[in-house]
Amino acid sequence: MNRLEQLFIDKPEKVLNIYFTAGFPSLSHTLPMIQSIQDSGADLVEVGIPFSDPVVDGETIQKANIKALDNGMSVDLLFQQLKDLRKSIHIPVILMGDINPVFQFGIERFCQKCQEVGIDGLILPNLPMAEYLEDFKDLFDRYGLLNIFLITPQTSEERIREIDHNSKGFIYMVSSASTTGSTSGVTPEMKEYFERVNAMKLSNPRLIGFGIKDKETFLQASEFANGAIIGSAFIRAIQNPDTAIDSASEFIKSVLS
Amino acid sequence: MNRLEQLFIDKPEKVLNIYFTAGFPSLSHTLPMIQSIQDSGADLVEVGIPFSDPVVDGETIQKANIKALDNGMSVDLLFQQLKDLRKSIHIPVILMGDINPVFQFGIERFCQKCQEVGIDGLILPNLPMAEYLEDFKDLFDRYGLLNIFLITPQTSEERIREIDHNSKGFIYMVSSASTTGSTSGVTPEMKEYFERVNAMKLSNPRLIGFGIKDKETFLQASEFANGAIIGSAFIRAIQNPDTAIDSASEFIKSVLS
Amino acid sequence: MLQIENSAFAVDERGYYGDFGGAWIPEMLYPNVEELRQNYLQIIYSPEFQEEFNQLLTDYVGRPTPLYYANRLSNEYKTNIYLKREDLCHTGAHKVNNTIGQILLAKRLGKNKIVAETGAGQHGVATATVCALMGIECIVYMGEVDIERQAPNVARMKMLGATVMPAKSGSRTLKDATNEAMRHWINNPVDTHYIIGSVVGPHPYPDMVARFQSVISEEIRKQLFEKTGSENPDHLIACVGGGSNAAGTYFHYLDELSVNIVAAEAAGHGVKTDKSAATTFLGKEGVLHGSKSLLMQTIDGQVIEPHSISAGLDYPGIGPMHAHLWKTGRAKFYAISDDEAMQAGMKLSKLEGIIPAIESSHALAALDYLKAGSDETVVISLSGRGDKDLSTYMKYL
Amino acid sequence: MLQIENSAFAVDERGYYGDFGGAWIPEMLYPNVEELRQNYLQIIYSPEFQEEFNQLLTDYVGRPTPLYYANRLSNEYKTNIYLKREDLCHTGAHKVNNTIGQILLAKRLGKNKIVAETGAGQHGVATATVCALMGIECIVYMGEVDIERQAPNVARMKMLGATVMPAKSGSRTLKDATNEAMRHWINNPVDTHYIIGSVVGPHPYPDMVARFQSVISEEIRKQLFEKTGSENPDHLIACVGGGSNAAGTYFHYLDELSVNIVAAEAAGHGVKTDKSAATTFLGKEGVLHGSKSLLMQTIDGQVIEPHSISAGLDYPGIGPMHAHLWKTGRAKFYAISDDEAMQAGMKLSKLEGIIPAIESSHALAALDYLKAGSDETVVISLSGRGDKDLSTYMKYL
Ligand SMILES: Cc1ncc(COP(=O)(O)O)c(C=O)c1O
Ligand SMILES: Cc1ncc(COP(=O)(O)O)c(C=O)c1O
Repeated sequence: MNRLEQLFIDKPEKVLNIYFTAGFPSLSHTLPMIQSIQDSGADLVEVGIPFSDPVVDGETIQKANIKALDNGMSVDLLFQQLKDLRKSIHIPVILMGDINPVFQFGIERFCQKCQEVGIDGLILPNLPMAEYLEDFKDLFDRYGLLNIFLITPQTSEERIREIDHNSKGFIYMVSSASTTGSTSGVTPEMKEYFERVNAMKLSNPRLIGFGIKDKETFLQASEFANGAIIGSAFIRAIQNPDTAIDSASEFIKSVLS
Repeated sequence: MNRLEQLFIDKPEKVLNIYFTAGFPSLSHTLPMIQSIQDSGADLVEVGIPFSDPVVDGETIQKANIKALDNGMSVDLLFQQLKDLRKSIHIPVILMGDINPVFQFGIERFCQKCQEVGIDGLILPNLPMAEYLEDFKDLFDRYGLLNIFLITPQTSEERIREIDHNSKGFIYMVSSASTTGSTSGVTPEMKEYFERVNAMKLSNPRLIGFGIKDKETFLQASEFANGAIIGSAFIRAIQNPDTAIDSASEFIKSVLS
Repeated sequence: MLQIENSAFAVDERGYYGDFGGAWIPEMLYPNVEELRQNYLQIIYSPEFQEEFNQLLTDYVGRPTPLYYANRLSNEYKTNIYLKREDLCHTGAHKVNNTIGQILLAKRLGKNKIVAETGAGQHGVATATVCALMGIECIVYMGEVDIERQAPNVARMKMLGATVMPAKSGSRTLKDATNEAMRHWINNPVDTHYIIGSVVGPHPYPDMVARFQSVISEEIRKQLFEKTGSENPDHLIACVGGGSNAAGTYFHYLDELSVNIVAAEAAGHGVKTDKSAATTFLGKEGVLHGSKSLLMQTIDGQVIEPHSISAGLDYPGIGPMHAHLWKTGRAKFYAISDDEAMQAGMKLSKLEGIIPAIESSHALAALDYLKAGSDETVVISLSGRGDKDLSTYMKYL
Repeated sequence: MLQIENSAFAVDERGYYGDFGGAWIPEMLYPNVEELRQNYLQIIYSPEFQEEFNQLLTDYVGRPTPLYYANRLSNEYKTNIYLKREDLCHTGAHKVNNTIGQILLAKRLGKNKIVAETGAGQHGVATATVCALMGIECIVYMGEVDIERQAPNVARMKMLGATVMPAKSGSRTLKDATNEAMRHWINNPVDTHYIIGSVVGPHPYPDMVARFQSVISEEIRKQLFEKTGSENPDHLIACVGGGSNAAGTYFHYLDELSVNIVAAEAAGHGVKTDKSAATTFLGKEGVLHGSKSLLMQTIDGQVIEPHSISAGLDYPGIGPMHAHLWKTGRAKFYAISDDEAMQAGMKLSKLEGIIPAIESSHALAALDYLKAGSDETVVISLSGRGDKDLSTYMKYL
């Protein structure tokens, strides 16, 4: 069984998923950062593949993307860095990124590499469901990769059901209509949306992302789903390359304290 | 008989007509300048009424116009300054200027004043012949004012004859197609034009103006007509208010030397 | 181009509109102006000229320009406002209607050089444009002040291959550019045609320019009839600098006495200040640039330097036709201040998505005085677009 | 607006032109894009929409724009050149054909806010214009570099009441403005419509924009027939940034295989330098801004920052329809350098009195490669006027 699926069986609540950008803040940080995230107690790690023109990302992650690219990060290099991932990392790892660098790498080659290094799932926000089902699903299945879909407050009930039907692992609930990095906390509208989705009794676990930034918001979100994802707030905490690993650990511990 | 007509009877050749702007270079120069011009031996003086937007004038005279206006010159003031003109001036005096200040002064009042102070003729370049004949001639005649017409190299033979027919005093031959102040001397084209007009045997005397600037050009022009008019070159010579009267005299003497 | 005859407001045999007009020119210009006078009607109403003129207006200028019902502006003023979209003409103003006509005329008169004056630069651009089109040398005089405040148009003239000559005398605006252009013509009488940009200058210029611009009212009549069932609006508004867009807008309506003809003049800082260009309010009869008309002048007959925020209206006179319309009461004149014009221009931009030339904004501002009824129809000449005026507008934003 | 069906080059059911197109969008945009997809054809071909659209194109935009026989340019190239005068459209470029269509659509979808990206500022102005016309709030994203080099258009947007937001990331040009506009839409999904300015973006944008722009080729067919007796030119040239003026120019000719379809791309300093925007020469298949097309990118799939002297062509991709025309060989692509474009723009100004947008100058420069015969007919899309580009042109004068 895929590590992701196993995770939610073992721990159906308060799952903490940490996002960071590969090659950030320094090129050499990718694997040590995953290690630190695991060691600090997070349940799941989402490694961003940097892209020059990320549309769903807010300013913090955009800047991390640019820094990582300036550092020399690429898909090719990422797989080299993750070669020995599974020697020390046992939590699920998913890759997240724009579809274009994946295209250029070659889809099948990409999947193969993912399997080789031990990736469990993919979040490709601009891979639409229709294209996924038609051209990607078989490949992903063949290489044991779960495709994670997003839903937003504007996603219709019908489409949520469709997404649930086509999902494995978990569903990524975008907390509000926004790019990453907004910091409004859990508003009444979000609550309404979380409860609405809750009431749908989906077959997949759900993690809430966008706007989760600390212990308080993590716990709030966890009330309505199986856990939450922290991205921008984490990136902000690890800006300094000299102290990034310690800062990562501190940050995660403060969320889980 | 009008002084102008008498002049050309008395002196049918090498008539020197000097133009200057009233109130230039200083406001008080008008009458002393006429005196100096007469005393230096010129035969005829043409006093310019300054206008803010003189179209036929080149830069030198434009600037003299502006200086004179800045000095406070006006039609009204001019007539005051010329009140005692005929106490000391016996050569013909003509006024030259744009029609608009004359209009504003009142045409009949203007003619009256001219007669009072002893003006012999008028050059109003933008008073067209048709308007003159219709609305101005009777008045001018009544006040003993001769209207001086211009002809240019482009004036047709037919129109020259018409102008000659309607002229008294003299005809102002503009030497070349130009505003005042051009300094090219007598070119072959001008010669051709002068000779062409000569051959027409007009009933009026002719003075050549525009481009006459010194003894040489004055004598050249005088070969083809009854004399010539010097304007811009004279204005250039009398720029300095402190020495203007002496400079005027010097200039004219050098032309007549 | 439709001809009209026997109008009470047309020019007479002698080149006059009532007391105004004529050809008060020095002898140096007589041959050129006389040649024009003798030939212009015959040439411009020849079928071959008409064909070329109309074809260029259609294919090159983009005529007919629309008559646009301005919905939101109409709501604002509780009346029915149509904008005659001269701003959509090639080069951005009505000026090109005239320059197309004159360049075709100049060709037929055998002229191979063109001189022009310009204020806002629109006439200069329109002249440079038709000269490029015909491969004819072009010199444009423009006041130094205007060169500064209408910089984009200076660049356009240069792109089009014209020589822009700064007029450095007087107020260094339109009046002075006109002086210089006339002097240039005096100095180059044989092969040069002077393309005057408005219904000013010696006869036959005012009449000739008005006829070329009359395509505007010819179109309005047809378009308004299609839209409302009537050829005639209740009110017809145009701004008057020299008055060419106004002449074109009024042309076929002059004898339709039911049409209230409205002219917007530039009051500058106000008619009670010494910074104004509202000729009918401040002017007296006088002669400038070859015609007798109304003229802002001192008691001594010196021309007063006008002021308007709009370079195209910054002129101390108006065309003789307009002086006549004023004197006979056929047209009603309003003096629009700089500020009123700027506000009107910004209002149109925000309500209709059309940025008018500041000149045209004066016409729009007249709406505030007009008090047109909710069942009435108003046609406004939107003489040009405001691209040239952006830096001035920005100061007001 | 004529519909065409069963074209080999039309978009398919899935939103693809051959291999290119689709809707590669994040889930956040799905509801908006899906709503559009389901409704656009039905809305835009409804008689009531068509009436309002056509009326605005006529009375507000000034359509039909002329098809002008450029006599002196034709002599220069020893062929027969017609210019489709989109430069005469209100606001100065073809862009407004699309924004009029989209604003009417947005109203019918109940949206009351508009966001747009802009490069040259023409699309931004055209969007701000229709928003003013309809009284709808408008935000336009524009790269900081473009804000600088197309300053007049920034001023115009402000005059029209739009908010101009600087895009400060990446090359700070069109691509980055598009990123920001998309992010804005993601953040404001409910009452905002995103008016994309070219035939790019997720399906149905490319098809929708092409249909709104197809009025260009619809008019060309009719006008060319009137002038030459044939609907079809031998050559049809347009510049391609995203490709909207090209799409509109080609639309009704795509299946007329006798018509040689020519696209001019911006080569910048040259396709062999790292300062270029010639996508078909330098790009590979990729996904950007919601569709799969050709894209200038590194071996790692990072988008390459393009360069063109023309802000409107300074984009690393092209619309999927054009990628398909390129791949099938239906259109022939030329890469036009900055210098070639500038020379062509100056040539048109001097020969015909028309100052083209630098974008359009790229299309004109293709004449040098075309070698059209003396009995052949060439139609060029003059997509916009050069007023916005004067400061750039002045540097070349
Ligand atoms: C747009 C526009 N409107 C009006 C005018 C004023 O000229 P006229 O009164 O001759 O129409 C100008 C002059 O430059 C102009 O550019
Ligand atoms: C005048 C003009 N032409 C062409 C373009 C390029 O856009 P497209 O390729 O969509 O026609 C632009 C873009 O701003 C433009 O302003």
